Amino acid sequence: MKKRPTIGIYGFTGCAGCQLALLDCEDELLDIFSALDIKVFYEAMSNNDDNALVDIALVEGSINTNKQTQELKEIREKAKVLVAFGSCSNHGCVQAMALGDGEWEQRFKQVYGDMKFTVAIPREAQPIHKFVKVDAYIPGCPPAKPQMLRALTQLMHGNQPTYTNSPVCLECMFRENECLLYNGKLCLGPLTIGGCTAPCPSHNIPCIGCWGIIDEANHISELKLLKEKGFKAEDIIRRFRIFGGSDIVEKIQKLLEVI
Amino acid sequence: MRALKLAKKDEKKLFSVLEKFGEVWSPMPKGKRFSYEKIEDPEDLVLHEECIRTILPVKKFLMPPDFNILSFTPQKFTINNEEIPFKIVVSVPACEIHAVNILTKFYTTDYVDNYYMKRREKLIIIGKSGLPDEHCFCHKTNTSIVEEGYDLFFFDLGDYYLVWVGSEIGDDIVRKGSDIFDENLPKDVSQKFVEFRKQKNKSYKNNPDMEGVTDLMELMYDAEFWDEFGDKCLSCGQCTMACPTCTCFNIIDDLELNKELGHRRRYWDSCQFKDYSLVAGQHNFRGSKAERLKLWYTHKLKAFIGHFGSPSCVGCGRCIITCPVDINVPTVVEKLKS
Amino acid sequence: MKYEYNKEPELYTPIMMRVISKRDLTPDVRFFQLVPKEEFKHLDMDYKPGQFMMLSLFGTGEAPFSISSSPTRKGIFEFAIRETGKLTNKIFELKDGDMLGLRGPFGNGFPIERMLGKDIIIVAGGLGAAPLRSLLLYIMDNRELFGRLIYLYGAKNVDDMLYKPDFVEMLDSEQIELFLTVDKGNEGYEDSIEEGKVTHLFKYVNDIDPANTIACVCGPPGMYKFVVTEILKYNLEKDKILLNLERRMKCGCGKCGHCIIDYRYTCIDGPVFTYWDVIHMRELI
Amino acid sequence: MKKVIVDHLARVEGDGGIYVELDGDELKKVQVNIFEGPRLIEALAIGKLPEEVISFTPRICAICTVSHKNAAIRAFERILKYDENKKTYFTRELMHLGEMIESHSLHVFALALPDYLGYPNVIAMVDKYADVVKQALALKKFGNKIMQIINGKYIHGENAIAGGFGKFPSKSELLEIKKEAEESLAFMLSATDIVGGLEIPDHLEEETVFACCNPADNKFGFWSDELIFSDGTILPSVKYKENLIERVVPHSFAKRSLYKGKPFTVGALARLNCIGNRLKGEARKYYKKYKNERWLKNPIFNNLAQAIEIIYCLERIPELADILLKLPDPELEKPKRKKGRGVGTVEAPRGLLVHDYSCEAGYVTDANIITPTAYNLDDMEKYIGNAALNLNKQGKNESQIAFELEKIARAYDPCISCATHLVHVNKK
Ligand SMILES: Cc1cc2nc3c(=O)[nH]c(=O)nc-3n(C[C@H](O)[C@H](O)[C@H](O)COP(=O)(O)OP(=O)(O)OC[C@H]3O[C@@H](n4cnc5c(N)ncnc54)[C@H](O)[C@@H]3O)c2cc1C
Ligand code: SF4
Ligand code: SF4
Ligand code: SF4
Repeated sequence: MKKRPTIGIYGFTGCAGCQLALLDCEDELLDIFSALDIKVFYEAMSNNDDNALVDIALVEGSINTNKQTQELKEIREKAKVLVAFGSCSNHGCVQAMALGDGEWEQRFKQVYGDMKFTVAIPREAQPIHKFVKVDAYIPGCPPAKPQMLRALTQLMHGNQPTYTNSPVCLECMFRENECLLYNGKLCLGPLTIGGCTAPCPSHNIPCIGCWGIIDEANHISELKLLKEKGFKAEDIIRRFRIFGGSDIVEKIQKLLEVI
Repeated sequence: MRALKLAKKDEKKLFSVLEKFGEVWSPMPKGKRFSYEKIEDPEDLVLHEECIRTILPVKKFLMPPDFNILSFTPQKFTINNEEIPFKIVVSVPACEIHAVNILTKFYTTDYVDNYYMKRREKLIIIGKSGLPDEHCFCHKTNTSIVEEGYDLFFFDLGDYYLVWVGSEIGDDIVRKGSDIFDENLPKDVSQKFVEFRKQKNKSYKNNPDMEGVTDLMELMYDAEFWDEFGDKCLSCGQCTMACPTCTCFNIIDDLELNKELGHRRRYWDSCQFKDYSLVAGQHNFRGSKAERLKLWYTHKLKAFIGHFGSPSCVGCGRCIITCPVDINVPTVVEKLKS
Repeated sequence: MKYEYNKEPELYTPIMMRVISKRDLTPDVRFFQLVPKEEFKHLDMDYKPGQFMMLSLFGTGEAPFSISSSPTRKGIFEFAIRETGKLTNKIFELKDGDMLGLRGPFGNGFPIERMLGKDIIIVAGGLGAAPLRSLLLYIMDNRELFGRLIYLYGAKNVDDMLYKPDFVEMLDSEQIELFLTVDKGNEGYEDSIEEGKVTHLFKYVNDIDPANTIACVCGPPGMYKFVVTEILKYNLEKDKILLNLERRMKCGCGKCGHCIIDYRYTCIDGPVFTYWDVIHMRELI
Repeated sequence: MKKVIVDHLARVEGDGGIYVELDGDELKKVQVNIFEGPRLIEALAIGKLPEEVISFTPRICAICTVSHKNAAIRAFERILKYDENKKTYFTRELMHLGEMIESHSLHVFALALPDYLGYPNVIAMVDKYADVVKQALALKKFGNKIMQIINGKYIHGENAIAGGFGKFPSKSELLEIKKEAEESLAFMLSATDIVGGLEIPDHLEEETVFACCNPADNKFGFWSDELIFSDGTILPSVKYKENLIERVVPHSFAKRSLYKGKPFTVGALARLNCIGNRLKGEARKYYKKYKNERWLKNPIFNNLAQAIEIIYCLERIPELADILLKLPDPELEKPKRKKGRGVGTVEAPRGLLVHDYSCEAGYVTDANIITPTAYNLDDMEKYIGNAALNLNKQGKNESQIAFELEKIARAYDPCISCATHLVHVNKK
C-alpha cells in the first residue's frame, strides 16, 4: 500500500469555521481520516503530535499575536507544502477589514484599556503570507465542501490545488439567477473569487464578497456603477473593505481618487 | 412542410401528449425573468404571447454548464455513458432555434463533439413565435424566421395556433395528439398568418443598425471606445454564459477521495476571464479586458462568417439585460457606427 | 431531428501510453519516449511534423505538446517537455514504465507536400526546437526529397539549448547548414556556438532563391516579428514563411475556444500559419 | 510544586490552554488561558450599517454562527422597528434548531464521548461503535442540512436578514426536514441512554448559579427578552449589565463576567436546570429519568443535557414544519426607524449570547457582544481548581490530572474563538 501523506491542520485567529467545515464533510470524514495520516488536528482529536514533520500543513486563521507568528514559522519549517486554508489565512478576513488605517492600537485600548497581557503580545490581524512562504491557497469563508475536498485530494496526490479564477457570477449564472447587480443591488459577485457555488445570490441576497477579491476585480467600474444606481461612495467602499482584507488595501487609494 | 391547427381551448391537453415523449420543460418565472424548468403540472405549460427570454438559453440542455465527460483510473479512461433522457422544451423563440442550429453546425464541423450530439438527438424543440419586447432585435440579425431545427413550431393566430411540423418526431407528436391537432386548416389561415407577421414586424422597438458591422469590426479595431468598454467591464462573464451561441469550456480533473478513480469535468468558461488566453511562461495573449471584449464581439459580429456564412449573434437581446455595465451588441454597434 | 454523423472515434478519450525512456535535455526540459500500451498498438496513429498531441495525467489534467519525433520513425512518440506548472511538474515525476494518456494528433502540421523539392530554412528559438525536430528528422530521413536545408537555432544560454550534443555533432554534416547561437555566454563552445540573438545568424544565410524556398519558424511569442523581418529581406513570398504558434488549448479540436484567433482555431487551422495569415488576421503574433 | 499544563486544549474550537499550580495540598494558581488573538470585532462594528454587522458578527464563531445571526437580527430589529411576522419568526426558530442539533451532536458524540470511551477521536471509535458514529454523523449532517436550506450555507449563511429572509424554504424542503427529524428520533433516544449511562466523576462538585433565556408563556425554547437565573431571579435582557459584571484578566484575551460577584454557568445544563421542567413529550420523559441533585453542582452533566435538548429539537421540528407549511411567504419588510438601542439575547448551543447595539442615523455607534464561553470561564476555572485539588489528594500524577481537567473544559464545550470577542466599545 502507498504511504499515506501526513497532514497537520492548524488553527490561528478566526472563527474555526474552516476546520469545522472539514468536520462537516460527514459523509467523507471516514475517508479523510483513512486516506490521510493526520498528525495534528486539535479541533477534532487529542493525540496530536506537535513536532511531527508533515507533507501538508493546512493553516487556518490570521496571525495577530507574537506567539502565533512564532508558531507559524515553526509549522513552515515542519511542512513540505503549506496551504493557506480559508479567508482568514488568505487575506485576513473580517478582522483585517480596517488594516492599514493606523487606528488599531486605539481600538485595542478602547476594548481592553491598559491591561498588559501575559499570554501573548497582540497585534493587528494579518494573513499568513505576510510571515511565511505559502505554497497554495484555498479561499473561502469557509471553503465549500466540493472545492475543499477537491483541493484535499489534489494535495494528497501531490498536485497543486486548482485555484478558481472565475468570479462568483459564473456559478451564479450556472444556477440561473436573476442578476441582483443588474437590478440595482449592491452585489459584489463580480469582484469575488468563485467556488462557493453562489449560495447568497441564489437566495436573493447580494454577495458580500466573503471569499475575497479575485485577481481581475474591477473595483473602480463597480464603484461607478453602484454610484449611478444610487449608493453612496463611502458605503460602497466600506462594503468592499469588509471582506477585502489585506488585498484591498493597495486598491483603496485608487478608489478614493475616483470619488 | 406539414401544418396543422391546435385550438386554444385544447392548449392544456398538449402536456399530456408531450409527456409521452419525455420530460417536459417550459419557461417558468424566476423573479422578473424566466428559466426553462422541468414541469409536472399541465397548468405550467404556457405558450406566452410574447417571446420568452430565459436567463440561460437552450444551450444549457445541449452542453450543461458543468458535467463529467470521462471517468478514469491510472490505467484507463472511459467515457461517461450516462443515459440522457428525451427532453421537450416548449416555447422556444425562433432566434434561439437559430442559435441551436449554429451550435450544431459548430459542434459537427471538423470534429464531431459526441457529448453535444448525444444531447441534441434527445432534445425535442417546440418553437413558438411571439411578439418582440423592447430588447429583441432578431429582425436585424435575420433570425426572426426559422426554417429548420425545430420539431414543432407554433404561431398564435387568435383563437388557434398554427403548428408547423419540422421533423419526424414532430410528426409522431401530432399523430399521438390527433385528438387536438387538426389537419384541416381554417380558410383564413394565410391571411391571419400574414397579419401576424406584419404585426410582429411592426412591434420591434430595438433597432440597432447592423448594416456593415462586420467590416466595421475590422476598421474600428484600434478605436478608443474599446478601451472605454474595457475599463467598464467587470469580467463577470455573464454575457458569455447568457449568450446562446457562446460555447467555450474548460476541462479539469477531479479525483475521488481515497479511491483510484477520477472524473474529467467540463464546464463553461468565459473569454472574459483573465486566464482565458494565458499560456506557459505567464504570457497572456489577451491580458487586457479591452482585448477580451474585442474577441467576444469579433465572434458575435464577424468571425463566424468565415466558417458558417453568417455572424453568430442571433439578436435575442440577452446581453442587453445581462451585462450590468451596459456593454452589449447594440451599444457596441452604436460605437462602431459613431 | 435525425443527424448523420460519425460517432467514432471518441474525441476526448485518451489512449494509454507507456514511458519507455527519458533524459534531461536542459535543466528544465526533459525528453520522453512513449509507446502505446498493448491494446492500442493496432491503432494507426500517423502524424505530420508540426502536429501536437494532448497528454493526460491521472487526476492532474491535460495539455498540448508538440510531437518531437518524426513519422518516419514509426511506433515511438517523443516529446520535449518543459517543467512550468501543475501538469508538467507531474510529468517530470514519471518513471520508466509509468503510464499517461494521449490523444491526437491534432493541428495542421507542416505542409510537407508543398515543401517537397524546396530549399528549407528552419529558425528555432528555445523550446521551438521541439516541434521543429520532427520536421528536421523528417527531412533528414528523406533528404533526397528536399533541396538545401538551413537550420538556425538560438537559445538563452548553453545550458538551455535542446539536443545540444546532437546539434554540435551535426555541425560538420554535409546534409545541413546549421548555425547555433545563445543570447549570452558560450564558454566552452566558442567554436560551435555563437553569441547573440538568433536573428544575428541570418548573416550566414546567403544565395537564397526566393521562388524555391520555404521558411519554418518556431519559438517564444516575442521572437516571430524579428525573425520574419529578417526572412522578408530575402523576398520570400508571404505564404512561404511558416510560423508554428502556441495558444492556450483545452480540447485540441476546435471546440473549447481558448485558442481562437479571429475565426481561426490554432488547434485546427494551426498551429502552423503562414505569414500571409499574420497580415490577414490580427493578434496572430 | 506540581504544575499541570495543558498547552493546547484539544477537541474544542479555538486556541486555549489550562495552567494549574499546586503546592502540596494547596492550590496556588488556576488559569484557563485564551491564546486566540483578539479580533476586536465589536470595535469594527462601529460606523457600519446594520446589515453589514449582521453579516460579519456571526464570523465570531463558526459553530454558533446561526445564534450570532439571530441575536444580531433580534437586536437590530428592535432598533429598526420591524414587526415580527410569524413565518419569519418560526423559520428563524427552525434554523436555530438546526444549529443546536449540529453543534450538540458534534460536541456530544465527536468531542466528548471519545473521552469516556477512551478514544483519541470519534473516527477511532468506528471499529467498535460503527453504528453510533455513523448515526451521530448523520444527525450532525441533518443539522447542517437545515442550516444550509434555510440560511444558504451551513456555516456563515447569509439568507437570514433583518426583516425576513432572502428566500424562504420551499414546501418540499420543509417536508424533507420534517421527515428526517421524525426518522432521527429513535436513534437519539437510544443514544441519550448511552450518554446517561456514563459514569460521571464527582471530584469537582460544588453548587453554582445557572442562567439562561426565559422564553415567554412558560415554554421551553432558545430565545426571549428575559433572563432567568437558577436562584429565581428574572431580569429583562436590556438590563443584563446590571447583574453581569465584566472584567479583564491578563492571562486571557477573553473578558470575564460575574453574577452578583460570583461565577456562574450557562449552556444546556443551565437551560435544563432553569427551565427543563417545561419540556414536553419524549424530552420530558428523559429529563425526568435522568435529572438529579448532582446536576446543580457538576458541569459534566452538560453532555447529557445536550442529548436531551437534541430530543427536544427533533420533536419541535415537525411541529414547526407544520406551522410553516400553512403560512404564506411574506414580503421583505423595510425598517421604520434608524436610531436607538437594541439587545438581542438568544441561547447559543453553549449558552447565553448577548448582542447589544446602538444606532444613530442608520449607522452603528455602540456594540457589545458577550458570548457564552466568556460567561463560563470563571466557573470553568473554579471547577478545574476543585478537580485539580481533589485529584492531587488522591495521589494522581500530572498527566492523569491534566486529562481529567481537559475533560471538564470539554464538557463546557468552550468555543474559544467566541470567547475572544468579548469586548465592549463605547465610542462617542
Ligand atoms: C500547440 C502547442 C504545442 C506545445 N508544445 C509544447 C512542447 O513541445 N513542449 C512543452 O514543454 N510545452 C509545449 N506547449 C506548452 C504546454 O502546453 C504548456 O507548457 C503546458 O500546458 C503547461 O501545463 P502545466 O499544467 O504544467 O502548467 P500550468 O500549471 O497549468 O500553468 C503554467 C502555464 O501554462 C499555461 N497553460 C496551462 N494550460 C495550458 C494549455 N492547455 N495550453 C497552453 N498553455 C497552457 C498556463 O496559462 C500557465 O501560464 C505547447 C503548447 C501548445 C499550444
Ligand atoms: S447576482 Fe451578483 S453574483 Fe450573481 S451574476 Fe449578478 S453580480 Fe454576479
Ligand atoms: S457572500 Fe459571496 S463569496 Fe460569500 S458565500 Fe455568499 S456568494 Fe459566496
Ligand atoms: S457581462 Fe458585461 S461586465 Fe460582465 S464580462 Fe460581459 S461585458 Fe463584461
